[in-house]
Formats: sequence, structure tokens, C-alpha cells
Amino acid sequence: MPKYNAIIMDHFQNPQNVGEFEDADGIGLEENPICGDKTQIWIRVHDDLITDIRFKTQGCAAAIATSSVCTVHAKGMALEEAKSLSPNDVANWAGGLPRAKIHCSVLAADALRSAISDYEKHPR
Amino acid sequence: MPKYNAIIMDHFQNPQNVGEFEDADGIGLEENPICGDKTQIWIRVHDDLITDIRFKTQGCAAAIATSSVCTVHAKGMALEEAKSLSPNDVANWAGGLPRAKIHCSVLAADALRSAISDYEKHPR
Amino acid sequence: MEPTKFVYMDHAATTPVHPDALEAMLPYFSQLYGNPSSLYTLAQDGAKALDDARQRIADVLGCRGNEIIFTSGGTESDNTALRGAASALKHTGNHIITQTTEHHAILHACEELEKSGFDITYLSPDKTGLITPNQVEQAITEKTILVTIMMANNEIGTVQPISEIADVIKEKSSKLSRNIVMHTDAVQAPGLLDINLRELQVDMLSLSAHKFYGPKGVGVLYVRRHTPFLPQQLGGSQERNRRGGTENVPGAVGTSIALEIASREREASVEHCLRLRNKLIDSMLKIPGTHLNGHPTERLANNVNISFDQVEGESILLNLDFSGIAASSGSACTAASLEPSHVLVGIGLQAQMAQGSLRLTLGRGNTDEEIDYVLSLIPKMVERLRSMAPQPLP
Amino acid sequence: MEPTKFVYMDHAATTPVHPDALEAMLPYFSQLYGNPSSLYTLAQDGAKALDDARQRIADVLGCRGNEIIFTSGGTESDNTALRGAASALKHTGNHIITQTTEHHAILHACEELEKSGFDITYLSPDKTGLITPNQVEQAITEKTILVTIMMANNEIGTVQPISEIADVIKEKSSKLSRNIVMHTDAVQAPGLLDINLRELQVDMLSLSAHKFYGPKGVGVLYVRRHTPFLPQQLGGSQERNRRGGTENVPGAVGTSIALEIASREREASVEHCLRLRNKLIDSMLKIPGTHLNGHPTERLANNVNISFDQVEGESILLNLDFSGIAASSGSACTAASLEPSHVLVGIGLQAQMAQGSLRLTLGRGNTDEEIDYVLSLIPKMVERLRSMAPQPLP
Ligand SMILES: Cc1ncc(COP(=O)(O)O)c(C=O)c1O
Ligand SMILES: Cc1ncc(COP(=O)(O)O)c(C=O)c1O
Repeated sequence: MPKYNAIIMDHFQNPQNVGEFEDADGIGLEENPICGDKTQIWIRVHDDLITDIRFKTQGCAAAIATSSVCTVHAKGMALEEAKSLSPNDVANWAGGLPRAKIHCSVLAADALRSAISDYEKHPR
Repeated sequence: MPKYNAIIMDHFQNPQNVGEFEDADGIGLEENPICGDKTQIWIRVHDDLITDIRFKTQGCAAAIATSSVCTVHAKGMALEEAKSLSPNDVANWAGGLPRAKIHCSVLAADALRSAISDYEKHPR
Repeated sequence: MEPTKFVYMDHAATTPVHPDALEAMLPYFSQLYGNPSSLYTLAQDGAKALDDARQRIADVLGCRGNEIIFTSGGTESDNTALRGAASALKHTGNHIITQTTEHHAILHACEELEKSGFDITYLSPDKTGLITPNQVEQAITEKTILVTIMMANNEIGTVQPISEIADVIKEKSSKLSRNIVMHTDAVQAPGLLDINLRELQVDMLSLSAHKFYGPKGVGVLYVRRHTPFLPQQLGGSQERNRRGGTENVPGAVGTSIALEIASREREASVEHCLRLRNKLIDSMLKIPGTHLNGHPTERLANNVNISFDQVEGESILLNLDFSGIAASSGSACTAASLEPSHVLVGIGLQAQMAQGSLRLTLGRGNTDEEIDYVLSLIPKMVERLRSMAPQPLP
Repeated sequence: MEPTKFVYMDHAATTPVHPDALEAMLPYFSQLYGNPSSLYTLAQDGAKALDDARQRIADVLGCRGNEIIFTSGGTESDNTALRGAASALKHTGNHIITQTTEHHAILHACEELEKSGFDITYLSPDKTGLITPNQVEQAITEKTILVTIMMANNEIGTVQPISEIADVIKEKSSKLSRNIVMHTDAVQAPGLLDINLRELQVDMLSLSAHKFYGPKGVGVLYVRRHTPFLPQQLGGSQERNRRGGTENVPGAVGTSIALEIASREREASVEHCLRLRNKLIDSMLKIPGTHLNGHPTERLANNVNISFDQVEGESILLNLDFSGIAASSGSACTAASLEPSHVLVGIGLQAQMAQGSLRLTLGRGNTDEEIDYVLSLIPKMVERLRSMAPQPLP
């Protein structure tokens, strides 16, 4: 079984920014078709910055923890920068993932990107 | 490994009738071509009875013990009866042999038979 | 957040060695250590211990000592049974029947046999995990040489009508006057189901010691007299030339003692587990969005397998672990592979439901207090995880 | 006539588990019993113990942890090495090279491979049991895929020039730009010979724990990275998918501790055994009609193998046992088969001389007093047995 590091375990037990905004500026939902994990991200945008962020995730510890880590780092980030985040960035913030769990870090980065593109398509 | 019974162990440790007669009435030597065991039997005959008997055996515990057992039973036996002894008879006197050792009991019966036929061919 | 208690509910994965079994093993490590193939007294003591262990197992199972082969575990027993019978019978046919929900030790061995020219029929059980004797009978062709159906499933606990299946095969076998060997993986059975080889018409049967409070790394393969079988592990003439290799004497001794205890305590243990199991199932099914996997009644007395909507198995397992509770899941995320449990998929669960499964398997040591403790935690955990899940798309 | 003393001189057959190894194993039977494939803390403790054991072994052997596969013994390691490499390389060739004096775990596996289309060359060692790198080189054809030569012989103790043989193969292999896998059965080596896989150019190597004061039923198979290899025991994804089956955690732990001790104490132990061995050999060769089997110097420090004219091995073994001495023989009468030792026959002994062989294999626990005791008894036993033997025909 994968052995998680302390960052992952901490974010799994105490995930940050869980929830949703009724009045989000952008919403993105991504699902892993193989293992069925899902992550949804809500963002608030001001002056091309992500001013606030929330997530919900259904999935394993790695999926939940990387979502939490991702939101913590994305808060306050410029949209341009956030758009180009890779799963690798997320995995690195999380202190690294067991090999079998690398695919879990894809969800958060993808959901964030799709929330931004949702915002860009329909700026509220 | 074969487990020997008490009769075999006793005859192996204290074999009876070991030795030879310089003036034997009949001598028989048998060798197992596969495992190389050898038994030689010397008999003294009087009035168609085996009055005395000696053996020498090079071989495993079963070969030595069945030779000893065979000589003990053959002493005093009529030639006719002794001639028809089967390896089975010897094995039975010995209280039974481990399956892998059945072939060892052949030597004593065969050597006895060949000693008798030696006597009958060249009565001294 | 160190666990304050420890509650073990994963007895289908493995069990602790029973103290009596361990005690019986101890002299054979450093004192009576002789190689049973040797001649001298020390070695004969080992050989005798091995013989006695073999006979003890035969007595429990209702067979002869020389029908018992010691192996290194359930996996070797399963692999060996299939390869041993298939290679012995390959001149008479190449068809093998099994089911999709067998353990990987069976399925992967079947796939390998497929590569070397055997035809495998994988029967599909119904949604409770059961297959019927009739299904097996229908699948038999004039090339069938081997049928392998497990006695009880390790994930969902479904107990197959193995005795009826075996009877059908023996009937067919004699009608066709062909040898069709019947094997059963009974790894999950000891201590929960009765195994009586005088009545049960199987030709081969696999056991794994660590599933019944024996040591890890020891298995048993029963091979009925006259069953076509070619040895698979080749070396010395141990195990009557059917498995080479210096025998694991302490392992065999521990296995035999553990099996004897499992058999002796079976009825009490079944009664105990059944009561706790039903309490668990009844309470957990009261949580909304839960589903029992496997058969409602034809299931092992110690097996609970439940799926929770919108929850992923690993997450619940980790939460349980934080509270000192050891359990298992059919979730892909708990496996080295990315696939969810082939058993849950095999009984028709959507991948999604397989992901949310939780297996609790009880042992004779579990108590009412432990059940209450688990039941006090699970609803909250499920609720919390669900509150973190995105809403299902409308 | 119960033995008054007990003198164990059959360390090539098996050894007692070292007390430190046993102690290290104990917690994993009934306390830290979790299945290493599970998720929870208890199981992770087992998984960690297994990883640590693997790394400990890798450190001793000079390789990586992930090149170590735990098996159920030397026999499984040998069978698996041969089948694993042969099946992975069968599309590139079908020729395998070995020697006539290998252990049956190698020879019987080779015979089985022969039946499925492989060609085996059985090299004949010289009368001391040695084969030369040149012999191996000459035997290589453009179809050769695998060479297996043991590091040291279990009966006569002859130590092969395995490093030179491996070098020759690697050279040939790159000259032909073909993969020729080199395996060595090193079961008799630990504690007596240095094994350093950074220098030794073998691709696979087999060990058996009970030969170096580890537990019975545990083996090690080293498979160098990138070596063509197909798994043989199929089931779960244990051992990085190279051997299915719940891991024998206590066994692996005990094996690693025993190997570490064997390696640490090797030099002292070799010096000790060598002195006692030479004393035994020198004194026994003074008995008329005795012959040393194997090589005078290229032999394991603990191995004595002597043939006595006109004496059968089992008889001398039983006599030794009556005096509390445990030893072994290449006599057919001590084997389940009727054939005398294939090793002794393989180095050209007449069946007769093979029958009369006695093997004494020493361990670090043997003392000068024990040697003197044995030497005080053997001449008398031999004399008595000879006096009971018929004279050789003129
Ligand atoms: C039904 C079943 N068969 C076979 C096995 C394999 O047993 P082992 O892991 O002891 O080799 C297991 C357990 O893992 C099992 O539950
Ligand atoms: C050289 C050699 N190879 C292989 C083996 C087989 O080992 P095991 O009996 O532990 O399976 C042995 C010992 O029996 C041996 O001496």
C-alpha cells in the first residue's frame, strides 16, 4: 500500500478550503474515468487574481489532500500563472506522492484550470 | 528416511552368526547390482538339515539385519524348506521393512539358496 | 492522533498466529531443527513432527495423511493444483471451467494456462456472487478436464454450493467416462465452514495457514488418491515426490495445530461471528445510500461488505485506521492496480459502487464493544466524506 | 544406548535458527501480524519489516532491495530462476548450459524444460568436481540463453570459479550481442564464501535461509535489474508483481538477520571450520582404504567427504547416530531412490565407492573436542563393518 507523507496526511485529515461558493466567478469539475475520483473547484476572481477558492473532492486520501494543497497555493495567484499549473507542481507542493497515486494530483490542477476557463468564458 | 523397527535395529547392532567356516559344506554369495550390497553365507549340513550357518554382509542396516535374522531362523532348518524361503519370509521374521528397503531382504534368502545349491552340486 | 484502541476486523486478509500454534512451533526452529530427509535421530524427530502434523490435518479434513501436500501458501496451492492437474490431463482435453470472481491465484494461473493452449470458461455468478451447479454442468464439454470453483469468496463472503457442484461433476465425469478433476479454493473456509472430504466430492482443495491463525508462508494442498497430478516444484523427493524442497517443519506443525483449533471451535466461532456480523450489517444498512454486497444468507459468518454512495474506500479505511480500526476495501485506490475489485465488478457493481466498498471480516476475538465502537464512528465518517464530495450531476 | 553427547556435523543439510534471528521473528507471528498488502498501521508495520529485511539482504549481497525476491526456499528459487529466464527468452533461443553435479532443484527443472523443447548441455566436471570457464565458453552456441552453475557443491564442497565463468559469459554475451542469463545456486555459500554482487557478474542467484541459520521455508532469489524474467508464482501483486502470495514476514525478517550474522562472522567462521576440517581430513585419510571426494583445496571450509572401501554409508551413519553424531552419506541406501549420489557418480566414482561415502559438514559451533570424539570412533566403526564384509572376489 502507498505510504503517504506528513503533508498529505495533514491535508487529508484537515483539508483547507472545503466547500463551495454560491456566487463563484468560475466553477470547474473533473472526474477520473478510471478510478471515479471527482474534484470540483469554485473560484472568486478580482483583477485577474484568484481572491478566494473552495473545493469538494470525492476520492482517496491523495485526491482529497492534493485538492486541499492546490487550493492553498492557488489562493492569491494570478490567473495566468494558475492556468499553467501542472499536476507535477501540485504533487511537489504536496511533498511528493507514491508512484501509484501520481494520477490523483492531475484532478486538482485540471479542475482549477477548468474553473478559470469557465470564468473566462462567462465572466460574471 | 526409512524408520527401522526394533528387531532390525537389534540385529543391526548385534548381528548373530557373523563369520565364516573354513570347512563349509556350501557357500553362497549374492550381490545387488544396483546398490552394491553383498551377502555371503556359509552352511554346514548334516542329514539334510542346516546344522550351522555364518554370514558376512556389506551393506546397509537392513541388509545386515535381515542376513542375521535369516541365519537365526535357518539354523536347524531342513534343506528343502530353506531352499523355498522367500525374501518375504525373511522380511516377516524381521518384523517388516520400510518400503524402500524391501529389496535388501532379497539378498539373504538368495545367498542361502545359492549356498544350498553349492552344497548340492559339490557335496563335501 | 495515535489510536487509543485497536480493533482488528480484517480476518479475511490474515490472522495472528494462535498462541498454542506458535508454542508448538517453537522447538523446531533452534532445537529440533534436523532436516527430515536425514537419517539420524534429530532429523527423525523432525520427520515425525511433520508426519504427525500431516495426520492431524488429514484427521480434521477427513482424508489420508498421504493426500496432504505442504506448500508455501494458498497461492502456491492454487497454482499447483491447476498446473498439476492440467499438465497431467492435457492429452485428454484442454478445457477448464472457473468463475470470474475467483482469487487472482486462480485467475492468473488460468490466464497463463490459456497462453499455453488451454481453453478457459469463466462463469459469471449472479449479482449475489452465486453460481449454480447447472451453470457448471452446462459449461462442461467433451474436452473439459478441470473445474475450479472456490468454496467461499474472500471479498464478499458468498458461499458456493460446492458439494452440489462437485456431485454434478462426478456424475458427468462418470457418464462421459472421462476424468474431470474438481478443485476448490477453500482458503477462506477453515473455522467458518465444515470441510469433510469423506463427503465432499472434490479431488483437490487449497488452504492457507495464515487465514486460520496459522503461520504465514504455509499452505496445504489436498490431492485425493489417484487424482491425475504432476508435481510443480521439482527438487528432492520430499512430500512423496510431489513437492521438492526442505520441509518447513515448524510451519507445518503450527498449521496443523491452528487447523485443529479452528475446527474444534468452529461452531462456537460461527455463532459468535454471525451475531456480531448481523448487528453490523443491520446497523450499517440504516445509513442512507448503503448496499450490502454478496449474498444475504449464503455468506461467511464473519463477512460484511457494504458499499457507500459517494464515498471512496481508501478514505474511509484511513479514517478507520486513525481510530485504530483495521479493515479493507475493494477500492482501486487501495490496490496496486488502478482497477476496482474484480469481484465486485464480477457481480455487476458499477465501478463507482465498487470504489465505495468497505469490508469488515470478523474473528473470534471481536467483541460487542468493538462492534459498537465501529458503529459509533462509521456514520459520522461517511457523512463527513459525503459532505466533501461534489454533488452528483443532475 | 541413548546418545550421551550430541554432535551435529550436517550443516550442509540444515542449521538451527540463530537465536537472534528467531528473536527478531517472534513479534511478527502473533503481534505485528498484519498483511503487508493492507492499508492500516498494523499492516504497514509488517510491510516496513519486510522492506527492511529486503534491504538488509541487499546490503549484505551488494545489490538493490528491489532485486531481491523472497521465495519459499532454495528449490523454489532455483526452479523459478530457470523457468523465469527460460520462458522470458524462449523466443531468442532454447539452449541452456549446466553441469551434471548440480542440485536436483536445478537438474529436475532442466529435465522438465527439456520436455518442453529446450536443449540442455550437461557439462561434466573433472574428478575433483571442477568445471572450467573454458568448458562453459566452448558449450555456448548461438541459441544459448541461460547458464546455471552452482557456486559450491552441497555434497563434495567443490567451489566453482564462478566469477570467471560469469565474466566469460558476459563477454560472449556482448560479443554475440545476445542476452545470456547467468544463474548461480549459491545455497551452500553464505557464511563460507563472499558474495558481492557488485563484482560478481551473475544475473540471478539462489539462497535458502535454513542453510545459514535462518528459518526453513524461506528462500531468496536475486534477479539483477533488466534481467529477462517472467514470474512463476501467480496471484496478488506482492514482490513487485514477481511472486504472488501473502508474504512470510517473520520468515523474511529471520532470514535477513541470519544472513547478516553469517556475513559478519564469515571470516572467523571459515578460519575455525578450516582448521577442524583439515584435522578431520588428515586423520581420516590415515585409515587404510579411504579417499577424499572433491577438490583438495577448492572446497568449502566446512566440508569433509570421504569414501571408505568395503563400507556402506547408511551403516556408518547409524553407528554414528548411536554415538550421537549427525552426519550424511551419498549412499543410495540413505536416499529414497536406489541410485547412489549423482554428484559422486558425476565426478567419476564407481557406484561402490559412492556407497561408502561419509559427509561431515561443520558449523561455527563445532569444537576440537567434538572432532576428537568423532575421530576416536570412526576408525573402530569402519574396522568392525569391514570385518563383517565378504572378501572382495579375487
Ligand atoms: C480465496 C483466496 N485464495 C487464495 C489466497 C492466497 O493465499 P496466500 O496469500 O496465503 O498465498 C487468498 C488470500 O490471499 C484467498 O483469500
Ligand atoms: C546446493 C543446493 N541447492 C538447492 C537446495 C534446495 O534448498 P531447499 O531444500 O531449502 O529448497 C539445496 C539444499 O537442499 C542445496 O544444497
